[in-house]
Amino acid sequence: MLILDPTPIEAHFLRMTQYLNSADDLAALIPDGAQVAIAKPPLSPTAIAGAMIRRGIKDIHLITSPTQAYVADLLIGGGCIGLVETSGVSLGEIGPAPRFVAAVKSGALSIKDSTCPAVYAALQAGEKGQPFAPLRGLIGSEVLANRPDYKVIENPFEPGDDIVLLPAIRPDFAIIHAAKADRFGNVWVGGRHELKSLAHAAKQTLITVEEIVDEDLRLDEACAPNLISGLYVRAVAEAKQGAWPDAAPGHYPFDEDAVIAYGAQARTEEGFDTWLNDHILPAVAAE
Amino acid sequence: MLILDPTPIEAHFLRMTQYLNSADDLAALIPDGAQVAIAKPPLSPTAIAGAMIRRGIKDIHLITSPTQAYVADLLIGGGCIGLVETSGVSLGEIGPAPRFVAAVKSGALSIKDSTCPAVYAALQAGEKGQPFAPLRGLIGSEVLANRPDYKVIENPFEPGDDIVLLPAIRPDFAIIHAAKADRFGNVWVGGRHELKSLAHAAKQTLITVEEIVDEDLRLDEACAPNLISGLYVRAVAEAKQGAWPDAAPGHYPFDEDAVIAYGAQARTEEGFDTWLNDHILPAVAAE
Amino acid sequence: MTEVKLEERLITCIASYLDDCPHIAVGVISPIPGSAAMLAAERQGGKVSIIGSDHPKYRCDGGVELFDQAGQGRINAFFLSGGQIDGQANINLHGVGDYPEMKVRWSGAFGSGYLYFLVPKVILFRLEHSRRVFPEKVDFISSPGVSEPGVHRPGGPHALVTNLCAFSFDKAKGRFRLDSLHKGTTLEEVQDNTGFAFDMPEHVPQTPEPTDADLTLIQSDIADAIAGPYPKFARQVFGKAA
Amino acid sequence: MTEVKLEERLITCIASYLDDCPHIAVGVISPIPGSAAMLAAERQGGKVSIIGSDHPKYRCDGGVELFDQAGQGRINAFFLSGGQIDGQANINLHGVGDYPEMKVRWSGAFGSGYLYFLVPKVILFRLEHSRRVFPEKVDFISSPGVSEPGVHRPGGPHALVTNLCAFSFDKAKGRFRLDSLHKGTTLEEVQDNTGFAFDMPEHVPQTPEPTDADLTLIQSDIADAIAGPYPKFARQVFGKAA
Repeated sequence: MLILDPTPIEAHFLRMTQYLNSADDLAALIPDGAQVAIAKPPLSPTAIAGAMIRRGIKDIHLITSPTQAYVADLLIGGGCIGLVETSGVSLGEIGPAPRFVAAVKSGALSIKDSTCPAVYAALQAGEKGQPFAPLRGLIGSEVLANRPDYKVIENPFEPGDDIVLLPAIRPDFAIIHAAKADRFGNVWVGGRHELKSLAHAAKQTLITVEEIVDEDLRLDEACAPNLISGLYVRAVAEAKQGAWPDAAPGHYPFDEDAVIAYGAQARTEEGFDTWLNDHILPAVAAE
Repeated sequence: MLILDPTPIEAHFLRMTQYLNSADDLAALIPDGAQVAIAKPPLSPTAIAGAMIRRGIKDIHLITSPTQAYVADLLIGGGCIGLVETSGVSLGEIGPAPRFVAAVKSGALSIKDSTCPAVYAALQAGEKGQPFAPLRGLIGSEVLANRPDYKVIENPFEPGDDIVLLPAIRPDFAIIHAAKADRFGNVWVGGRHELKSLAHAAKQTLITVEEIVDEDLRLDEACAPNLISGLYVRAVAEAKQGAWPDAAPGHYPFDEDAVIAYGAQARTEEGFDTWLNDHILPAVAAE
Repeated sequence: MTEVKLEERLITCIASYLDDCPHIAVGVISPIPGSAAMLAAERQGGKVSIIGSDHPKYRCDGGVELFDQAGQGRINAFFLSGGQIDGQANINLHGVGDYPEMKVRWSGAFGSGYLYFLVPKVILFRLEHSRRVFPEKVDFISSPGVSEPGVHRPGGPHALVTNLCAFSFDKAKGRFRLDSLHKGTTLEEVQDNTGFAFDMPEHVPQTPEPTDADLTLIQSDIADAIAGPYPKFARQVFGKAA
Repeated sequence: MTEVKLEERLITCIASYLDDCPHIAVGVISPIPGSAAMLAAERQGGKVSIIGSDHPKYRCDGGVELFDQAGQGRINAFFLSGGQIDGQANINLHGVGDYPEMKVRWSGAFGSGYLYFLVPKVILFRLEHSRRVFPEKVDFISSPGVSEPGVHRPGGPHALVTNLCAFSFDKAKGRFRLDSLHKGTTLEEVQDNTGFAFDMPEHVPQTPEPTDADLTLIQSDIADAIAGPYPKFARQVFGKAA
């Protein structure tokens, strides 16, 4: 019963994981202008994104690991995002991400385009605390030509062989939705190993879960290898349906109809506002 | 019942995982002079190492990920190793690794000294198929001064900031012992994530397991996120007690007494030969 | 025997470019290439990985593994598409007009900026064969079809399959070559709807129709298998429930 | 009250250098530093990670996580030792004589070539205080105590605790300063057995003896906890079974 079962007061003193009441309490920790990273579906952090919109957070530098769909579009439409760094934003089979497309075209949203393994590699460099990561590919693309922050060097191990170096990404915040957390800050992510890297790379991680369980997940041999340790997690809140309309495997499937409806409605700003009024803003009243 | 349940003949045709009868059959696949990587205990690949000695394999370039104990000492004493690339070889609390120490001192064994995170980072670069990995630290050490294959460059993102680049490691073979495999080439490694990186970085992986199970481990949600996929595994053989005297968690603990006895006996070449006669060479006769 | 569906024709056509590919990877919104990969794997034996699939047999070990495998040389074939694809096999997944505030903006590069360089056989696939989609030059090179000598590029374009025809790509020349016309397509139709110049044999053959054995496989095992990762497609094309 | 054991004295002495360290990492063969880390964590709250431990509360998430955490700045303190440690806090884990065919060969650097650079408070610990162990200059710099300006080095030596005394390390000067003498040790004894020059205050105090509260903690909770990762030590020093 040593150090790893801290009382809530000790945990707070230590800057260990805080347990908050809602996604809104989590969103309240994010200042305007912060660098915020989110992963692709399933398990998109929809509840926190909604809370960010309700709070009116501005000028976020959004990083998608490595792509995104509904949640990125929602945050963009909701006016939270100044810059998006992404390998792709779309609603998948359903079609384009309407607020993303509109905001890029109008110039309201700055964009740093990338490619999936580059985002992963840069986050993994952040996870390792190294300043950069090398990556094959990209040379000759206009993606690279538009990323002055990516450098091309001659591979020091092979003369004449050019290679791209990506600066490490260490987001101010990773925001994640997961199936379950325990009371010691540990969050189970199953086979989504990249969610661990995201939390490790980020300075702070804020997490909503479908469920907070009483047992220590580190003691459950099936869960133990696939946890984001409490050491990385600043705060957790329960948020049932917190990934909706994206899936939370084991809890609920992708709500295709909802995203089809969103995709149609959000083609106009007015339609998007109606969506916000119907699905995002009421959560405040519900508290 | 599609492609992923191949018959044995299809599996062979595909160069997918072969199921062999013994560690000796696995060792027979390793040619003299190959680069062979092994991980630190627990789950050291003792059975395969013994088979390598019985086969009289020579001039192996051994890479320890990142350190080793009994098994590396055994392979060195057994005459299999020409060069060892390691962050450390010792019997831990029990004392020095006697054949390693003797072989380095005599010059019979070439050595590339490194430091644990450098070995991990170089294997992870191999896993990613990138030519090198940057790593903080090392500058000013004589470890670095004796590794001409490590390069120091100026960080292209920060003038005046020197950093080490490590060439990627892609061993010819990873040899691994694990608790269980299924019949589709999948091997469960639990929380030993670095064993996955090792298999991914290696060109071929040879694995002994305590047990081959009938169910498809990919269908077991508790195991699925922690498998070395059959795609990486050239061949598997069952070898009960295959890590002894190192531990196989869940099967048997570290046999401290055996390693104490080894540490004492292997101080002389004669004592080591007796150890081989008592513990390693008989396995041939037993077949 | 019922009439062969276009989807079935495309599946066998794509599969014909996937010989000797023990590991084929597929993006999640590519049901026709996905079915072709499964058909090729069924014929030859082999493994199919589908990005984002949660099906235990097709899924990857997290988001990163597939890219790492491409870097390791462990993926033999992959599929890409493009809002525009030009005669040098440059692909554009970003949009039309001047970057970044483009007149039309698409999703972005996804994995193409890497996989197009690393995977030996990349099959380009597009169901709209038009001059809009196949211009002489793309507006934005999301990923180039060919690279300067010295650029590390074990991979690249291998073929382009459309609703009208199939091309292979000659990496040395940096040009497409028309391999075959799908049943019902004329050479003129292809020429009229293609904005770039391409090579062709003196006589352009018809794309081989699926064999009965292929059709049986597609309509049974593959339709079943595809219903997991691509329920909508399986429903619409094969009438299969997930 | 029974007599204070040397181990208990060393545990509290080391813990006194671990203020404001919410995350302390320990190598697997370091039971005294491990106990000190647990004591410090128990006093302040905090987490202890033990390399190679399979105890669910102390283990790391695979072999790599702890090094990554050091790179991220998430480890506040770590412990190192050396076959030789010199006055500039250079450590030698490789051997005596000319590299590589050394007269005496030790294990190798383990994680020191990285952690000594990245972890802010590295406590050096050695139970043999002798001129052989503490020479003026090490035979081989496995990891240097100080770095040139411009070298990225957020971490480095913080203190050196031996069976005789405790030093802190002044990074600016690159020199040790004698902080305290353990009970029963004289200044002459330290000077006679130290091969390098060091600073000291005018009056060198005695290392504070463990308080009753510390001893109670060490002999109960910590002895229980240490029996997991360090069964041999717990058995020998506290008579505890794992």
